[in-house]
Amino acid sequence: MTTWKKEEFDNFETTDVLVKSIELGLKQEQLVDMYRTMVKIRLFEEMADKQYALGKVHGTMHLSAGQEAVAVGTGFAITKGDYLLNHHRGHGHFIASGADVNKMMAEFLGKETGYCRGRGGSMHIADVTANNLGANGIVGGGLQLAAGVGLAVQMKKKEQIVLTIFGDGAANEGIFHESLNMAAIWDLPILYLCENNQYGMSANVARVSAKTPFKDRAAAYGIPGYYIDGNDVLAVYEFIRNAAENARSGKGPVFVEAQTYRYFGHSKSDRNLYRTKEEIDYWKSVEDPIIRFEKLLLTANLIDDQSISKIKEEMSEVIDESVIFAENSPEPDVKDVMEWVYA
Amino acid sequence: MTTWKKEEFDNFETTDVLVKSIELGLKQEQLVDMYRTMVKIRLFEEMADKQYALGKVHGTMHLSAGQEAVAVGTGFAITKGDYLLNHHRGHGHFIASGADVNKMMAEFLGKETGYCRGRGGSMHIADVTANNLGANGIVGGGLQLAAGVGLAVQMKKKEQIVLTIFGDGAANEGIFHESLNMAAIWDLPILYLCENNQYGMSANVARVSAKTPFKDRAAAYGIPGYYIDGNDVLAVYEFIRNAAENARSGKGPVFVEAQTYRYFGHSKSDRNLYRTKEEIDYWKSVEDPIIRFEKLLLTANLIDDQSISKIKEEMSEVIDESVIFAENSPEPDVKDVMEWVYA
Amino acid sequence: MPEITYREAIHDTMVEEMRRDEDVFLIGEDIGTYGGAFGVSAGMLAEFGPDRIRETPISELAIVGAAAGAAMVGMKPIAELMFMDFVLLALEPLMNQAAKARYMFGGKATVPMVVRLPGGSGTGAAAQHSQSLESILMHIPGIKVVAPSTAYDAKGLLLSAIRDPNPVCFVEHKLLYKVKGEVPEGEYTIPLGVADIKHVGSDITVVTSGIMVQKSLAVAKKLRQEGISVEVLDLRTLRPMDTQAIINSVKKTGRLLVVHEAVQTGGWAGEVMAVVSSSEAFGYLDAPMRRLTGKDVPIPYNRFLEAAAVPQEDDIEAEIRAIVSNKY
Amino acid sequence: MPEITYREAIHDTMVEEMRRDEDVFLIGEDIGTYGGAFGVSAGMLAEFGPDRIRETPISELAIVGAAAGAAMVGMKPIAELMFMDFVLLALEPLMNQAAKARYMFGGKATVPMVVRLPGGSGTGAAAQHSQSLESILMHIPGIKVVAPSTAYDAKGLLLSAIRDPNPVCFVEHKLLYKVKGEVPEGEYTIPLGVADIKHVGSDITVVTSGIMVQKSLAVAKKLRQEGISVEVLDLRTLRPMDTQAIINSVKKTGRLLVVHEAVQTGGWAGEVMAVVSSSEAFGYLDAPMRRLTGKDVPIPYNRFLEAAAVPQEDDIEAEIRAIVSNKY
Ligand SMILES: Cc1ncc(C[n+]2csc(CCOP(=O)(O)OP(=O)(O)O)c2C)c(N)n1
Ligand SMILES: Cc1ncc(C[n+]2csc(CCOP(=O)(O)OP(=O)(O)O)c2C)c(N)n1
Ligand SMILES: [Mg+2]
Ligand SMILES: [Mg+2]
Repeated sequence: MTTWKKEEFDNFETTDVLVKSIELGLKQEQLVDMYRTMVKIRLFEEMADKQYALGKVHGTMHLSAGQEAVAVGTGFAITKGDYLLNHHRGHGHFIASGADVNKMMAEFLGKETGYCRGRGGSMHIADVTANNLGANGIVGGGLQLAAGVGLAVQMKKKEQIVLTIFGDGAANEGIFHESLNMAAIWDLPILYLCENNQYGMSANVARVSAKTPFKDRAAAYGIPGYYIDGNDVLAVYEFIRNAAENARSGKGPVFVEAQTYRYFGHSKSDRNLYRTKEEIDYWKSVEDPIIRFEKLLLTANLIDDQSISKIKEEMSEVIDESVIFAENSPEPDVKDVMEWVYA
Repeated sequence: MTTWKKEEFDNFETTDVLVKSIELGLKQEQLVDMYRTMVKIRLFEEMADKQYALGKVHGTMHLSAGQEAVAVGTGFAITKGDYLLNHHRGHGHFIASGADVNKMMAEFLGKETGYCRGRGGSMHIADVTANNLGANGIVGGGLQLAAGVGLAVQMKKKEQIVLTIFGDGAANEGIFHESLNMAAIWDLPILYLCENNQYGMSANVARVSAKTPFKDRAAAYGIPGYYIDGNDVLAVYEFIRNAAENARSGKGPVFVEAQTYRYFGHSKSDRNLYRTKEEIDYWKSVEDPIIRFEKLLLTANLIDDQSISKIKEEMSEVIDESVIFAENSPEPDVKDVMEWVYA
Repeated sequence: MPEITYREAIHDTMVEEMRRDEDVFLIGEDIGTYGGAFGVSAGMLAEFGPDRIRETPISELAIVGAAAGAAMVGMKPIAELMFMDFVLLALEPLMNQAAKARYMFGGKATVPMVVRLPGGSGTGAAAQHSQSLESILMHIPGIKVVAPSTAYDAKGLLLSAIRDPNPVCFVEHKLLYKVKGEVPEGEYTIPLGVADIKHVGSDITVVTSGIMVQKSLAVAKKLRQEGISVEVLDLRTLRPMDTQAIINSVKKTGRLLVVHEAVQTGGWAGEVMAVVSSSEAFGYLDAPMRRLTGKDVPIPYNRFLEAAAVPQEDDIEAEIRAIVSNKY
Repeated sequence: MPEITYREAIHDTMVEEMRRDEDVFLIGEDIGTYGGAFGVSAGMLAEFGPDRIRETPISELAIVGAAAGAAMVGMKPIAELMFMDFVLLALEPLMNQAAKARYMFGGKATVPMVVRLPGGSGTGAAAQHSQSLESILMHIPGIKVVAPSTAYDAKGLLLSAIRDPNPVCFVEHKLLYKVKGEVPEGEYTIPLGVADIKHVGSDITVVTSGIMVQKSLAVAKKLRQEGISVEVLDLRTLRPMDTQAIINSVKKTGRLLVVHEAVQTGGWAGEVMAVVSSSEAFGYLDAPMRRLTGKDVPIPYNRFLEAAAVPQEDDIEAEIRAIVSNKY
């Protein structure tokens, strides 16, 4: 089933982390912080899954475990104040961009203290004041909004860029075409990040997409496009940083497709019938973005086993606390059900 | 304004009509018939314009004068029984595919004897029994239907192909993307003909489309794409015939973009402010598809001035008769207004 | 009679009709191995293969557009939209093409297609995955809208829908999928446009549809013990609406309550009231016509808010009591 | 007061507000040199330049989507859809995004945008270019729907719509563009959600909107001479609907006729009747509530059929006569 070929990656030359980080100007502290954030995301997703299994969550969710390198490489590469338009599988990107896991978990549990006061849930987490314009329940939903946000930034002559994240499946929606064309003709400062986890629900990307990788779809609008190893956090960081710079400098949109893999089912109704256990195991053991990064850091002596344990413990506590926070938070008042329909 | 460059055409080597017609297996009779049909279309459009000016038409219309070579090259290249999904500027294609100008003119005048019993008008002329699935008032409307017609043909294992015609402007609708992707993944027998007359209403194609010609948009789905001189009727014939064969042979969709020019305004509300008189004059004098073809035929001694006059007279009569037919036809009975909503 | 679920009834109907008529095929996202987001097409890929269980890219516009195109040339597609909410991406082909082709072409086209639309709230899927948009679909001449409330009706109505020569929107409520009911084996049809009295009564007519039929029935049964006699009229087909059935029932009971989950403003309760008002039944009314509908809010995520946003049994009961006791 | 056309009123309002507030911009197809399909934005490109008269590709989904995105981050876009019919391509961003963002995000977003929608029949543009789809737009919480009937109202309502912090659908009837009316110079607003009695009467209330206000007024004036006193209530804003104004008028006249051009089934006449029925006005009714609407057909091309498909003055007159003479 897997159609992914390493040789096709634009970043195929895997580099030593020390060399790479010097090139990228990343300090040890930042590298460790990236690692820590990846762990945090993984633990958040596992906890979300657990909460669901415990029957504490009424709604649905889309977990991003396995995709942490895309989230963290991206979150660290963009600038505070940049706009984020996330998709349904958005927990990782929110955490990487600095969201408060307490408010996220509270939202997930439908509590008044959640980012959306329990109105939105996992699929609609947003923090508009922090320029996080929300996850989106509509596949491709962010793509359409992005064009307008990019337009606003351009008209207001701001330095920001607009990061819009979507899956491989979303690349087949008509709005993909309309959005990219608009961004290209107007040179909008948009960074299109296609998080290709190889499936849109049960649909293998190659079965439903006429040509992969998607670079040619960007090229059709004259947009520079890159296809990268999304489980290599430094590669993601590098390409996204360059792409962001490009977009910020007025040169127009950039397209980056990051190849990765999702561990959990698509959502809770998924019985994983469309992929093999071997395939999942391969990704979990050989390609896991956390293990890969951990190995690099260990080899380069930028981290040791002890600090790894400590990070995991600390993050585990943070996530546990988020659950406690969420559980102790009040439910929204049913009397308020009609609030906030109109401004 | 004009972005069109002859060197970009896939058929740039203009060939002698004799050589070309031998290559293509076209007999003199057929060549003259192509010429005759082009004249017929031109006269139909001019008459439609006149009827409008006389106040005899209540609705709107989109005239294709100047684009006759695309219609005729295409209409002669496809096979009877192939499906046609036309766009709003569809008179020429209908005539070239053999439609009865009486029924067309009657429809245009809203009469019961029209193709749609006066319910559709210029924008919705259709002849479903002849596999002509209609013009379409929605830009890109044919593109979505085409995917399904192609699917039906494929599932029923028929030999037909599906010709869907749309403008340069339509290529920016999301459905363009969805339709081409679907056709490509399923190898549907669809011939996508983009009739690029350089404007979508007042929008110059280059201003609203990120990259032209559109070949790369086809390539993004692995679909073979061609950009041709749409005012060269033999080039259109050749490319469409090859493309049709390709689609018919199960090799999947083909994309052809034919460059041409529209003489009249977009519709009746158009004051032509977005293009220069010089530009229009250039096309009418230097690039006119009828004059160009006429010259070639004259040079090759396949036609003479006398027969040209005769053809023009004959066609003029045919068109005049269509008006008489339409005028003498009854209006639909107002009592029938609720008929045919449901089958 | 065997008891099967609403989901199974829909599944079985598609299977049986696809066996009988090779022009029928299913088109949509994840309808193959996955069996559809709600498992309705589970197993069908194995029997019918990928040609007739046509799994698409995530391209709702093209899914419905392609269904319309295929239908125009003789196929009988069933398009499954994963959630009813996504029909908002596909209304152009549905309303501008499929619905109008026959009329625009002077009666010379037919578009026999079904669009299956899982709708409704109650699963915590929040604002973009919980809507009841049938009122929107009902507003377009050329389209029929069906919304079964039981497994039995689902089967008979779906078969009629597939065989109908017009575009039919088939609205399935997500919470009904698991509900069981008696369904005879083998083929039967329920004509489109015919309502069904699901509970006979004489004090008040509750005109409703889909999930709200189940809720109304529970209330009717409860109130019967107190001597309040509720007639539950299940429209089954929303367009064309069985206006005569509504009129007859209101003439009998003299009171009308319309219940739907869709948000109030612009919802189809108004259509029912307009029908009654313009009919001879108006003179029989002993009380003002009332409606009990979803609140005018997007569906919230939190389960308590979500429940508060749409009519529950208690609400229906309270409203019926208020009407029959002449509170209005 | 100077007389200007409805078209000019809309044009002038956009121009004046764009001068005053640089966050306002216009986005749509052919709105520049062409001046828009109906000439509403003629000349604006010259004054404001291509940045703020943002001419788009033919991409309705992205136009409305982009407007929503821009609005979320502080701009005040006015999106022009060339024909209202094309909103069917853009309902996803309008209904799933713009309408719901505020609620879904717990009250932490605002989406101040206007979508201008030229609708209605009468120009021979046939089924895909003549629809009146406002009933569909009214059904979505989070959206407001405005439909002015005069140049004066168009100006005051559009200014309110642009300044409103919510997504507003602004419905313009094509046949009204040329209609002149008195419009004061300079700025004034008409609050959204407030109806207007365009003709005072005591025998019957005609609740209507848009082009049908003009037709109803002509009839009201004619019938006045015969002593039939018709109150013409122009809703002006369809959502939120001025229910109090409707109730007050019906209490006064005891009779209700709702007139709209949109097709009957699922049209907003039902909403008005539901409002009346659930209100104290119901008890004041001396006759059944009636509606006169577009016929349930796609708009035909032929001019006579087209005219027959929607209410004309004669129809309105006949219906009013029938109601006041207790024919029903
Ligand atoms: C418009 C629309 N169509 C379908 C869905 C149902 N759906 C939700 S996620 C999903 C798969 C998306 O695939 P992809 O874009 O690759 O993202 P991934 O889930 O793999 O992260 C589908 C079909 C939806 N939410 N919105
Ligand atoms: C969905 C949709 N958007 C806009 C329009 C209005 N419109 C009709 S034709 C047209 C221009 C189309 O341009 P193109 O596709 O190049 O065809 P041409 O008119 O040049 O033949 C526009 C904007 C429409 N009919 N449908
Ligand atoms: Mg994916
Ligand atoms: Mg064009």
